[in-house]
Amino acid sequence: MAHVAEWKKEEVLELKGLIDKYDVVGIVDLLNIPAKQLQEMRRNLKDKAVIRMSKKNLIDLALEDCNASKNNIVDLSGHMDGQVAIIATEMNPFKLYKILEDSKTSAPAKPGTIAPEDIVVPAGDTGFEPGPFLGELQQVGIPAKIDKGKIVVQKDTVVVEAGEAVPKDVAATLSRLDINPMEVGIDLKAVYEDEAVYTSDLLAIDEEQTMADLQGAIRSAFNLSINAAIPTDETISSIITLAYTRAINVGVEAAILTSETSGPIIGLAQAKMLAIASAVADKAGAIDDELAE
Amino acid sequence: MEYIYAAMILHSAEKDINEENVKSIIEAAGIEADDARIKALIAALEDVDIDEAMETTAMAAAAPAAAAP
Amino acid sequence: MEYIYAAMILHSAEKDINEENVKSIIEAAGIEADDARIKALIAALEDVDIDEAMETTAMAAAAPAAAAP
Amino acid sequence: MEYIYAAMILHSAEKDINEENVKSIIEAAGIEADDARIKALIAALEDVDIDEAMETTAMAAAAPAAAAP
Amino acid sequence: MEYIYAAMILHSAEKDINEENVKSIIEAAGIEADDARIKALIAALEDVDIDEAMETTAMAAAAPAAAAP
Amino acid sequence: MEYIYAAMILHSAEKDINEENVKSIIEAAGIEADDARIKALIAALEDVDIDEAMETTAMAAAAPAAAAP
Amino acid sequence: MEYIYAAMILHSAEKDINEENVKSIIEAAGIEADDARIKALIAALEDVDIDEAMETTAMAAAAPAAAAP
Repeated sequence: MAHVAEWKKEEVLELKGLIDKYDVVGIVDLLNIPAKQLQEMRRNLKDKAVIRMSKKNLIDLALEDCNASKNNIVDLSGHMDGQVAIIATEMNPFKLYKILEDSKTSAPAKPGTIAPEDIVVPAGDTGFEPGPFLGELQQVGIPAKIDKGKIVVQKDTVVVEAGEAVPKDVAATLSRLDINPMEVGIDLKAVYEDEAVYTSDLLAIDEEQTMADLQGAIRSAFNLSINAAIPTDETISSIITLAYTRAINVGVEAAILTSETSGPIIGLAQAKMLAIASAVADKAGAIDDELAE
Repeated sequence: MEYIYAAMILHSAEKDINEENVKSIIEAAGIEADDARIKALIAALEDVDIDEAMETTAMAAAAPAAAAP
Repeated sequence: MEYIYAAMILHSAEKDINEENVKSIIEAAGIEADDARIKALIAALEDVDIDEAMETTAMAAAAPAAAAP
Repeated sequence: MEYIYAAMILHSAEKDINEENVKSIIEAAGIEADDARIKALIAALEDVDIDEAMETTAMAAAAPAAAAP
Repeated sequence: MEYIYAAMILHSAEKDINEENVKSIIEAAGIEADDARIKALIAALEDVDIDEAMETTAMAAAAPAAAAP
Repeated sequence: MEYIYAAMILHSAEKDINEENVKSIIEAAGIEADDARIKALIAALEDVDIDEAMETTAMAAAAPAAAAP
Repeated sequence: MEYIYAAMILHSAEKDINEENVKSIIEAAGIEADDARIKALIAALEDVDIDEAMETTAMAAAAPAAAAP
């Protein structure tokens, strides 16, 4: 670090200290986050995670220094993007990701900001009375017309493509439409823990999938227990029910009269007779008066 | 409904559902057979898929083990 | 189900449901009668109120078109 | 139902459902076996595909006391 | 399901559902009895009201297709 | 249900479902293993196609005819 | 699904569902534990209620053939 200024050396040392202190270290992008909001989030994460902004090259140096004790942590350096900061915590990385995602908010697009993904104006009623706003919409390429006394967007329209800067007039229009396409928050890019780096795509938990997996596991366990007749407290009733049902079914299908099957068998015989009667009911004389009513 | 039951016996035993057979059953039950009715029933059943008809309403069969004490 | 149907014919016609009558019907249908099954049928039906069993059926049948798809 | 259960045991274990086997089970349960009923049971089951019958919801027949008003 | 059916026979005949009785039935069916399975069954049945479980059959049968996804 | 889930883990991982393996899992979960239940589990699963048993909706038999096609 | 099954064992036995316990079970099954998957599962289960999953599943289990493939 011969050519490195003294303050930078100190900064690297501080970063290194932070990285050494915590088991879980992540790289975040402070997505367009206003200072006030960042402060608030820091307060919310207090006791759980520390966020420290710095320059990419200094973080790189700190990661290199730490690689001896935290094997593979240098792999984090490939995930630095945007307004970079380090986050350090003892939290489960998946939980950390979830907390940060849940705290993201949406914000209006400022002129000149880069669209993170396509910005779409959806088709439908804008709520605006006919007026100059119609021209404004058309000006920025949104097909609109008057319908039932309202300005209506005719079809879903991409006004800014992902990666493009938001033009000033579009930003104004979006704001009037109350469309807030920008995500504001702490974007966790990658996390290091115990020699492994988890990227955001791995960190996202699909709760619906988890629920579905649980239900699948529970269903399979019940099915297995019942079908293989392995009694458990939870399934013994169902096993009895199944055995009884099957026995009754066989009894009824084979017309084996017992105290429990006679009723259903007679019922079934009569129902079948009535079914045939109704199938021939429109033929004159085919059924007797008693049935014809 | 005796006539229909008679037809069902024949169907169940995979016998021919014809006038003679239905009449035999009816008479064996000690009932005076009504030839016209038998003819009409046989004619009507010619257009009916008995198995299908029985199944469709088998559910309506919806009877009683539950109801029975 | 032939034996049941035979019993139902007798019941419908208000005839006695006994071994002899059931057997006559079964044989009239050209089926070889199985005495054990007939005996079992008669014995089982002794404890059953057929009219009641039929009524509960009728009710249930009338009920749940709702249950049907 | 004991006789039906006995048949179900034999079916489950892929044993032959015959008079002797059913009788053994019934007697092992401490029940006096009724030969005629056993004969009737065997005869009745001969016409039936037990696996299919098990899953065929004859219970629909037993069903909707619940559904009925 | 053999073991369950064996228990059901005993229940039906109002006999004691114990290891010895279940084992007798299983062996009468020509099945090699597995003591562990019998013990497990008896233990599980101790906490269950069999009659109640049987009654739920009727209910389950009435359970609507609507419950399916 | 712990024992069932233990068997499912082994099945899922294509490991042998034997007493030793089930016991290891049960104990790793901090549960005191009941050897008899494990034996019963293993015995019951020997006759079963586990994949099929897991997938077959056990209560299907109890379902209404209405649901059947 | 091994990880889910492991969680269900712990839930069934009213043990704590944490990384250490899940890992013990997985390793006891002779499976190489994937720490990331365990961590992901634990984090996911903080927001997903197993009891709720059991309740919603119980219904499906009681539901009909229609649900089965």
